[in-house]
Amino acid sequence: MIEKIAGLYNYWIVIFLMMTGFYIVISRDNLIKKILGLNIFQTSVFLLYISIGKVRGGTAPILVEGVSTYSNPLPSVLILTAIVVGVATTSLALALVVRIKEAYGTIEDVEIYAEEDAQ
Amino acid sequence: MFAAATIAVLITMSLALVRAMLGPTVFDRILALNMFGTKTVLFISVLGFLLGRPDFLDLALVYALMNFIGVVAVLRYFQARAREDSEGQEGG
Amino acid sequence: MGIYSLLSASWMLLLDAPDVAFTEAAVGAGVSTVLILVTLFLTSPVDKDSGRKRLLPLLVVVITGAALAYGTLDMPEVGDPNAPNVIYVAPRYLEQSPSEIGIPNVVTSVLASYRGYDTLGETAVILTAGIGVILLLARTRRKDGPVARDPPRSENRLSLLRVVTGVLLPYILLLALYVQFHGDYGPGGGFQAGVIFAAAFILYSLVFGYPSARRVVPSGSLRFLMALGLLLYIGVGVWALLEGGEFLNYSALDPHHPSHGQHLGIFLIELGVGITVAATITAIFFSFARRTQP
Amino acid sequence: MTALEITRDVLGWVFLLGGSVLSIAGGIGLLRFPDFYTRIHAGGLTDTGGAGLVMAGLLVQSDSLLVAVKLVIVLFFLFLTGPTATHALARAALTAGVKPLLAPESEEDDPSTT
Repeated sequence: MIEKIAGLYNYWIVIFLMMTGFYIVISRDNLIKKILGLNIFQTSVFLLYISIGKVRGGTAPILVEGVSTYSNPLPSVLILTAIVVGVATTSLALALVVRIKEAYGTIEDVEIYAEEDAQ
Repeated sequence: MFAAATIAVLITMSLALVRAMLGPTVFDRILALNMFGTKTVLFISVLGFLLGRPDFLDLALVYALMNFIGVVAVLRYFQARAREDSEGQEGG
Repeated sequence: MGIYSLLSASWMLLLDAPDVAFTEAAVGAGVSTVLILVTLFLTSPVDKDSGRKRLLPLLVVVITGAALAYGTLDMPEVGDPNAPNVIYVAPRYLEQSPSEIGIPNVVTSVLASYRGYDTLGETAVILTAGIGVILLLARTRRKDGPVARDPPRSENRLSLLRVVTGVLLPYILLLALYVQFHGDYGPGGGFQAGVIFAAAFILYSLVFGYPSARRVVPSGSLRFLMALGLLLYIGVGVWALLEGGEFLNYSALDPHHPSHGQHLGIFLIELGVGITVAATITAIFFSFARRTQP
Repeated sequence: MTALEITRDVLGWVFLLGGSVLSIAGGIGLLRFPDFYTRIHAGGLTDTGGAGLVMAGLLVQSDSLLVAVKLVIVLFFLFLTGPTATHALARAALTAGVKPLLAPESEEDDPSTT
């Protein structure tokens, strides 16, 4: 049981982070906060992938002589690109928020809905 | 030896984290953030030695830089905001 | 935000993913923070807390979390050497990479060579997102904003910052170049180097003001570079086609020494990725920064 | 063990432990000091000093020239950026009107000289 917990706690931290992000996304009205929540969620997914790729006793997948166990390089590759893509898409979302602010004068989703209904 | 230094740096990081959460002013938080960043640089460097992979130093280098940029950005933000506020008061 | 990203990057380092930690460090602590701050500046800093009930979301979150945690009981333990993902395709990369590609950093060889199509797609996505941001924020703002701010005072206030930034900037650019070209041997590569390049321009713009940064990097050349990087990438693929190989099969670039071809191909496409990422992120930041100008 | 190795180990221990103690002291100071300017004093000084000592310790322990050069570069970065950030921070706090706790008349005393 103890080993089980020790082996899985990484996943649980990931889930905690993921749920924190999720909670922020669904409970906050402020659009920037929602984006921040999405970012946290995203990072938790990155960490999940990296956790999966880890091999006990292994080291970073940069080949050096005298070491035979390496962690899985594939998750690193996927996540490496995902992070940079993530910042690009986040900036797109932030740009949308800036335009929403200009169009509606607010970035609280409740107020945006109210304004839509009023029109 | 490296392990001792790692633990010390980790303790300092958590202390800085507590200060960042306590505040009370925004500058306290920035100060704590800056300290946290510097300690992360140290942490990464020491960790590289601890694990026998000194390649990690590149990472520490990038961190030192990014930490600086982050602090400068936060400072600029609050300065610009303060300036805008004072202008708003003068105008209105 | 910054602290959070520092923490997660340290954790990634513990999990043996220096390449990823590298990217997260550069992106999360630097670029994301700056972008979110600029957006905060452009919109409203006050978080109006509506009195909406938080109980239902909390309930949803707790239930989802519990379900996911239950799911992890069937997952292989972290670090398990017999986990499916580790025994399936990773050994091939790790064993064949030295002879087929011939560079020590397996992450780079997988990124640039084995999964070159993926990376091409990702670069295209970054370019598209950058174009989207530029288009969204392109409209010039109304002219009724506050006109003149007193630059001398702010210059004075930032003087030490200016001097130090001036000293640092060349080294930052040098560091970016090092990361770009050392990616074959250590953690690094086009994505990270691109972000560091962009960070250098962002720092310049933050300290010396947006207009002078704009003078250093005209928007026309920035857009040209954004496209050039991706075209370079595709161009390498087409070159491989013309040499008789498959698209993005760099071994065809040098038929007598396939690994030389791989080196050349990886070098070129990392360069392409670096150029596109650097130009796109700088352009994104400039699009935001222009909005802060009166 | 040769004399050189012993010297290296001893120096490494001294530097690393010194840096650790300094950085923990800084952390405690950051947490316990009563106002912003005393905190920035604790934080700013120990940050740079601790970093310098730890880096020196690693430098003594490093085996290859490349690693040593990188350490020196990291140290260079930290020495430039750390005090600059602290200075800019104190300046910004001063202009933003954060008052020192025990300073009724020492208005021109810049507490940021770290």
